[in-house]
Amino acid sequence: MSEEKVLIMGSGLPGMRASLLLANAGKTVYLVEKLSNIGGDAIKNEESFPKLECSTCMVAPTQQEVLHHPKIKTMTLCKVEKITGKVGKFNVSIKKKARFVSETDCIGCDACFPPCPVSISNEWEENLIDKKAIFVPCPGSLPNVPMINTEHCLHINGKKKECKACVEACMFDAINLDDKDEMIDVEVGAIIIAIGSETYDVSTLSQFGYGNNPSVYTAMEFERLFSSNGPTKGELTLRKTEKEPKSVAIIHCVGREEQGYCSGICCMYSVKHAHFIKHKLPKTKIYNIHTDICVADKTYFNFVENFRDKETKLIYHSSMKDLKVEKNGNGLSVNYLSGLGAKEKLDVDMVILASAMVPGEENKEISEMIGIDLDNHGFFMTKKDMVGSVESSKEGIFIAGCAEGPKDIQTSVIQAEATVSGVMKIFE
Amino acid sequence: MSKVIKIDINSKQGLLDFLEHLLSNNEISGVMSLRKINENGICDYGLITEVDDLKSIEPFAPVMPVNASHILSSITPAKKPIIAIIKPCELRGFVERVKRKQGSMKNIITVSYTCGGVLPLNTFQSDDNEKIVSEYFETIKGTDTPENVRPVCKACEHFIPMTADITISVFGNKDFNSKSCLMMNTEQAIKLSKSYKCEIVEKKMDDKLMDEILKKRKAGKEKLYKEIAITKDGLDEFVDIFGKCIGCHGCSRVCPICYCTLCDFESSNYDYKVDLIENELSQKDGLRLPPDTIFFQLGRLNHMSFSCIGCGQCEDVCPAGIPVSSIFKKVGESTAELFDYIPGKDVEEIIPVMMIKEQEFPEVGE
Amino acid sequence: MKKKIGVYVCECGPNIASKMHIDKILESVKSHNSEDVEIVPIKHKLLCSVQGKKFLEEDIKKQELTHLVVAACSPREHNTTFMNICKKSDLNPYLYKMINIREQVAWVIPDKEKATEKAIQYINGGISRVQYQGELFENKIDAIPDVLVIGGGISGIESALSLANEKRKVVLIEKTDKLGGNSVFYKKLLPRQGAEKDFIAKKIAEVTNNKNIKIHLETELEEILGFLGNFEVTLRNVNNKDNKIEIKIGATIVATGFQLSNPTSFKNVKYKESDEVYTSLEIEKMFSEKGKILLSSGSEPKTVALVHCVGKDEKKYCSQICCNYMMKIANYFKEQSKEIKVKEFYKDLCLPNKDDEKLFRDTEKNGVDFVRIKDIDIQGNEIKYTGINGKNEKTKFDMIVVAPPIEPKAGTKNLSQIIDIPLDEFGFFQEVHQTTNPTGTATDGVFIVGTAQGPKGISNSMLMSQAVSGKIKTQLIPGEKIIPEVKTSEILEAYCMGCKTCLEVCCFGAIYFDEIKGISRVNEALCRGCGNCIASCPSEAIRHKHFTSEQLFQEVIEILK
Amino acid sequence: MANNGAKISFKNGLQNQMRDFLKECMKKGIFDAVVLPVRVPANDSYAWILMNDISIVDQANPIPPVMPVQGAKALKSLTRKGDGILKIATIMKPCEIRATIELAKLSQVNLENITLISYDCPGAIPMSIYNNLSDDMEIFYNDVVSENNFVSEKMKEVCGFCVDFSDVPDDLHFGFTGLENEVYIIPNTGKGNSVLEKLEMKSSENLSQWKKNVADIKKIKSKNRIDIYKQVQPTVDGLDNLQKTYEKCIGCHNCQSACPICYCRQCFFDSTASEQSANTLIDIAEKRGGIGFPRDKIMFQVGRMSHMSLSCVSCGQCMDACPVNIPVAKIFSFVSSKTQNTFEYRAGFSGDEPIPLKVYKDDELSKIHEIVKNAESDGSEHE
Amino acid sequence: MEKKDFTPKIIGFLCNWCTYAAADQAGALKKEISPNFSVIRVMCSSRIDHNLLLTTFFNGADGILIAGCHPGDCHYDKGNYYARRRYALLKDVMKTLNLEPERLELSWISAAEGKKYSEFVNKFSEKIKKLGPSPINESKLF
Repeated sequence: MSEEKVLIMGSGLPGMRASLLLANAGKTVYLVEKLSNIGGDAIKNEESFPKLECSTCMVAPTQQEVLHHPKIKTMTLCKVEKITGKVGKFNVSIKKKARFVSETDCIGCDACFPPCPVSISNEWEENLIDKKAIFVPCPGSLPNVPMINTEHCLHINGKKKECKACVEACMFDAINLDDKDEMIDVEVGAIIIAIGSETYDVSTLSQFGYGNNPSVYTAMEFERLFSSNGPTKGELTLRKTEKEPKSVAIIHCVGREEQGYCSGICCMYSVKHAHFIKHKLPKTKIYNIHTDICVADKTYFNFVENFRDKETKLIYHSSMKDLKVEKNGNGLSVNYLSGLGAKEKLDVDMVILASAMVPGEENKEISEMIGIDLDNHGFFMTKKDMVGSVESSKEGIFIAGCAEGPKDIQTSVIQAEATVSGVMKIFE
Repeated sequence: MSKVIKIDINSKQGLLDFLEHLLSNNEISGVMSLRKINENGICDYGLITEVDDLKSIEPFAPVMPVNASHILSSITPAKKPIIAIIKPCELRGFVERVKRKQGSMKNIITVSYTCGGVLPLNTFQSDDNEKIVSEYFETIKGTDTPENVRPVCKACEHFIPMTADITISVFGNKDFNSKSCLMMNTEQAIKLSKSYKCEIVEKKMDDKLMDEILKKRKAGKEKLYKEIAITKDGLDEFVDIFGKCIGCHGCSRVCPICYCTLCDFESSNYDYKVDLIENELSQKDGLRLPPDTIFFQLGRLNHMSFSCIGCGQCEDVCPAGIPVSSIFKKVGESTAELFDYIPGKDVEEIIPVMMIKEQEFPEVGE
Repeated sequence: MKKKIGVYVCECGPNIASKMHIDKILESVKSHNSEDVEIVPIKHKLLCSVQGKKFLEEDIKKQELTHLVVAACSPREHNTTFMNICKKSDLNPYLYKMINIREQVAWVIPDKEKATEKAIQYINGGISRVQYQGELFENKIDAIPDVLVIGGGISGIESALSLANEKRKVVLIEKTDKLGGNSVFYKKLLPRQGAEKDFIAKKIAEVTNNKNIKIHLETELEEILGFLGNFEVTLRNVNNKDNKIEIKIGATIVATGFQLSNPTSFKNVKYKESDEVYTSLEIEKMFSEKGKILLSSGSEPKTVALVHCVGKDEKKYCSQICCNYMMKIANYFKEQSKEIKVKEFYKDLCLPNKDDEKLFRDTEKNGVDFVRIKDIDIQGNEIKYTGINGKNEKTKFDMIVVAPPIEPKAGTKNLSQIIDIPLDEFGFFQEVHQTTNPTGTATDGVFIVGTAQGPKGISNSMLMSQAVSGKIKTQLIPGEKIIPEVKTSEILEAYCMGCKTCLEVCCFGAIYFDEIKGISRVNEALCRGCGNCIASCPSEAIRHKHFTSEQLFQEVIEILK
Repeated sequence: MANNGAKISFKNGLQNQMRDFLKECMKKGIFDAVVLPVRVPANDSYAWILMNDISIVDQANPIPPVMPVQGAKALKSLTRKGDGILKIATIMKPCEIRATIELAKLSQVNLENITLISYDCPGAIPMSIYNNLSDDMEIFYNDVVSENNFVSEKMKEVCGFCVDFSDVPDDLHFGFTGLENEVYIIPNTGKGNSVLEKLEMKSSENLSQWKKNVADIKKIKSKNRIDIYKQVQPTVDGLDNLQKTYEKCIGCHNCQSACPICYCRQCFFDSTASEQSANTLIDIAEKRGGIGFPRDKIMFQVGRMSHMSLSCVSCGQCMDACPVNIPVAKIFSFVSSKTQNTFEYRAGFSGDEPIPLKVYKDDELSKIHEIVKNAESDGSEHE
Repeated sequence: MEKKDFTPKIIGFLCNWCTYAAADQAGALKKEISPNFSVIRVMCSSRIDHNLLLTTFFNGADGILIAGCHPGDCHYDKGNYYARRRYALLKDVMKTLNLEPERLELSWISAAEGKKYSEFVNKFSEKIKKLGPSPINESKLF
């Protein structure tokens, strides 16, 4: 039993779920995460639909369990470089990026942040806030150990070799600026790919004016903006003006036509966002501008209907290409074609774009490295012409969660557990 | 003969002065005594640790809101010395509890006094409390027991404390209101009094006087035992007396001897399956519900009567007005005699071992 | 025996050390020394460090501690760490208490004096509490790896197939006389359009021939008792109720599937007033049996209307698959003859899977018209509708196909009572947690899969089955025992009056009633140790093994001193 | 409450009429046994007797002047461990029936084979008074019944303001308020109906007149009730007043052991869990300068209120049992009226209403008025 | 009523999964928390019964806060709903007897709401400080 090992790529909910099931069954799990913290995108949400429950409460216990599990080797800042062999015996080489902070010695006291002279933008927080060159993505992120950004750290990038501010601030000698990347080779019997997805780059769609108008946000940006552990600690104020929006337009299906598929969850989180705003700023006018309302679960339909007209006005528009967001004085105006085909105009202070979920950058790279197929969208594909499968085109390699295609947490978790079934079969 | 502190003020003041001295000099950490809690004379037992508050004590008040032995159990073993002013029967109750490991003598200095008896709660707590109490104290300057005290008190022969460290003469003390004498009976007591500046004489109780009281009390006992019909442990008389018992078990809850957290008679052993009762019914033509009302009393007699110190608390709380304690005292004495055992006489004395065969007693239910 | 309590204060480097006077703390806790308690106060730079752990482990042994109090960071950080150390140095881990003086003292109380006081207060509380804590032990219990699957549809079959092997037998029961459920009627399967009728047939063959799967047709569940790893089940024949089978299994999978709701029950459909109004399933049957879709007259329809979302508003949920299969059906017609004019009436297109949109566009290319409507009314074979543009239209069709909502299979309610799993507001089985545990139920060891849990396609149903099999395979490993929660509730027999209050408030069915003794009992295999039952008991007849009233009282009272 | 009933006129007393009714039922085998109050041998009280011999029924008094043991307790001792084979009937005062219903919800009583019979209750005389002059009280009470006087001064105080003296979910009800030598036998349940059917009694009489009579009495009583509550409120307003009200309390817990609802085998407040170590007590005493005993006087009362006020039926047993005459029952009745109102619950009025603490509603904060308002405003941000 | 030297003693019963986590997060965010507030960790707010609350009051607590997961988020499914009822009942009794019900408080604070936690706790401590010492602690009668 104990000899049986599994590689799991991606530490989002599906990755963690699969890890725990397998580890509890006595398998050794290498949980590889490219970021410095685990938990995936779920922890970026204040609350998740449809039950609107606190995501941290939902995910944190799982994170803790994963980190404390003797059978799970959590490998943050890691990237799989090479995979050879076949089912039952894959040889995996993993590149571990230098963190420069010892995970065993650091106790997460944050003492090293203030002295660091460098400020850089925090992409985990959707660049809504700055962080130091030594940082954790957000308070409460796990493992609670900072990392150093090599290209901005003055000592490491050589701009100011003598700067050791963080080293001096640390009481545990946990920081080692000479830390080096290292290669780790492991041998596993099976592999689960759960690296999730990314979101459509809306700045490429000029019609929404994202980038030019600071009051246009992506859905992810909004999630962080709203989060009580986010950049504004939950204050709903617009960037630049720092005023609270009096009216908000939430635009669904951004990038759907371009991508050629519906992401399945945007309608839900867009209405959720409407509810968030309504709850924090009850006076705000909110509009959800949508095409098809896709509520593909038994409870989703009610979720939307309960907020319709009560908290937000759902407006159908008939043509995506005719939808434009333009500057209008200090605010914005949304122009669209109504169901009747009439030109309509809506003046708002804030626009949120429900951008499509798109395949991760590394998908291609990984698929080639392992030799498994992607579908024509660029998501990982499960066995050809096989209904209801989580196994990739190569035996012993499984796909779970949004790496396989857009889906909600629930379905991701189901897929993750399904991969576990496949993995266990291999070891039987 | 024992050392006696004499002070020329009335007994209460004398004691108070002594206590104030001890407390303010940290000879003791607190005083456990009856105290007034409002103007119309209502008293409770208090553990007092501030000198100023000592003023409120009523050490000799003829009332027993709770049998003090309960309280002593809860505050012992004490880490620092505490003086407890309690009645002779409460003291004996405490001794019985200590024997049962329900309390400890450690750091407890007991002060008791010759007791004229206790007034029933409702008598004492009545509106003309003041009048009643002053009459009481007037009476007990002599050797007569006041008429309105608890029935068992009239029949109590153990009005002289048995194991007190300090004894104060109250019953039969005509100088009660002018002088106070504190008899130091034990080394512990004498050690305490060392630092107390005062006149110390050798003295002992006035045996003649005490015998006289004892005689009267013996007579009182005869009288009481006549009043309550029970001449033998006959069941019919029992049923007559306990017929109105509502089974609230208040008597056992206030009893200083009943120390069980869960009384056997309240345990699941005695909740019967209905078929058992129905079958019982088929043999009798009527069955009392709940079934064990009287059985309980018999059981309790067997469990503890030999240790009954006759404080009368049970009788006072009985909502049905059953002369519980009189009966227990009577039965208790007869059982205790078998082992010539006087409950509460001495901590070292062992409790007479008793076998209980519940089968001996027929299932009750008239 | 004299208690010897180790009080270890972690300086956590500067985090704690710089915020309070550690030595003052160590001094003050000595006040607990008495003839039956000895306190061993010790400080350490960083207890969670490698050296720190080693030191603690050895010191517990060296000092022969009977109890341990560790004052450091939050128990959420390192409780497990120190419990493991206790185990290593054979001190029962439940005789230890962790005090949080970092997150909840050092970091939130700037004033050094106050912080010190606070820490002392907490630690005192811990010292008092730990003395009232008792040893607890894990008790392993045997578990049966075998599984019962209820329902012979595709979900049930997939569950059985993914679980059965030499070491794990599966019992599959089906109410009707054949396997396959609704799916046997589909000519083609979504999402891909390959002719996959044999896919189901293959599956059925596979399950029938699997020697590790025992199939009982025309069989239903009569009774099920027990918990994860140990269920006792009684099955009975549907036609002859006295014909019973009793089996022991470790887990149960509910895969009872769906049926289409009767379209006549919806206000805007006058179904069966014309013979030419069909439900999607009727068409599937016709197509897969006859290979053609014809009018009752036997002639081929010229114009066909496909109406989505019939009764969605009444049911208050979207059935998720209708849009897809209606396009599939549209393509059936087009295959049959390009001439047939097909119009699809829909309100919203629900295309949640990555391949769905493609199907939609292909279907459009295939010449099928899509009409977005606000409202629709089907009267015989005439359709009145209001378009999204607000215009009211009226057209006749040779044939009308409606997509009524998926609803739970008849008998679901009945089963839910037998197996004691609640139903949701729509009558589907209620999962224990929609997002993180969609296949689990309130009873550990009973799982729900496929459309029994809610509307979904074959693919997702099968994935759900595999998900459950993944859980079962990792939780019920053949030959291995299972270890239930240690910190559970327990009934104090002497005091329980059998009022069943605890039984009713327990969310996990972990309390059952002992009819003979007339008292409640805790099933430790199910108890999660929340303590709800304890608070529900007016007397102290239930206690939480690790959160007894005494323990909490001691902590509180000490802190209040 | 049924709208029709059977009417019977009688000559020598209602009690006789009720006894005859029961005997008839026993003869016809409708009941195998009955539970009735019988005067104890010393004649100074009543005891509940389970009897299967028709001849003894005559010794019983279906409407006794006192309530020594709350009837619910008697039934509990009989059926707590399940139902038997005998079909048993009992006649009890309405508050006893209500307590029984509460206990049934707590599985302390099993009503499977029990038929509950009640009547328009004139009240009960306090034990202490009855004990000493039982014979006079018997005569007095007989008159009360025959004159059907429902507002007699001599009764327990709780009876004086008992608005539910007739309104009770019994199987059969003897209604005689405002009637002369007549009584309605009213079937309120299927059980009740079948009894009358077996007796071939038609329950066709319209009850509106009787109901009106009851309503009139109710008016008087509810006025008393308001007055009493008005008078109780200040005596329990704040800790100081509470202490004053309970200063005589000696902690005997008779009120709890006499209470039909307090079904715990051992009250928490008598349990070791509630005990404190000697050191703790002494520390507290030193901190405050002194403490009094029993310490839990107030805590015990508040505790009981939070434990069982939702099920309190205001039968007044606690007050009867109190050796120091604290008006416990009035206070409890007052508090219960509030809590039961908060949870929209009436103790013992229907077997179907679940005990409030056994259930919950998802969104009830608003319903449990401002009590939890704070939680609402601070907490509901995510609801 | 308010005494200069009065430092109230407040007990907070926090559920392990939400509010206790929030308290930790407040620490991580270095939010200042009133030292008068003492945390007792329980697994679920539903563990808190009347006996526990009363014992806490009668042993000198000036205020009590019960805090757990938001309704619907309970780690044990439905626990906090029951907690809410029990709280409501005791609060009602205290209100009826005018035993300063404002000394007993219930709040839902999720694991992510460290900020809310610190604000709420400090606000509550202030309120209690204004209320002054609980009369129970002054009494020499028990």
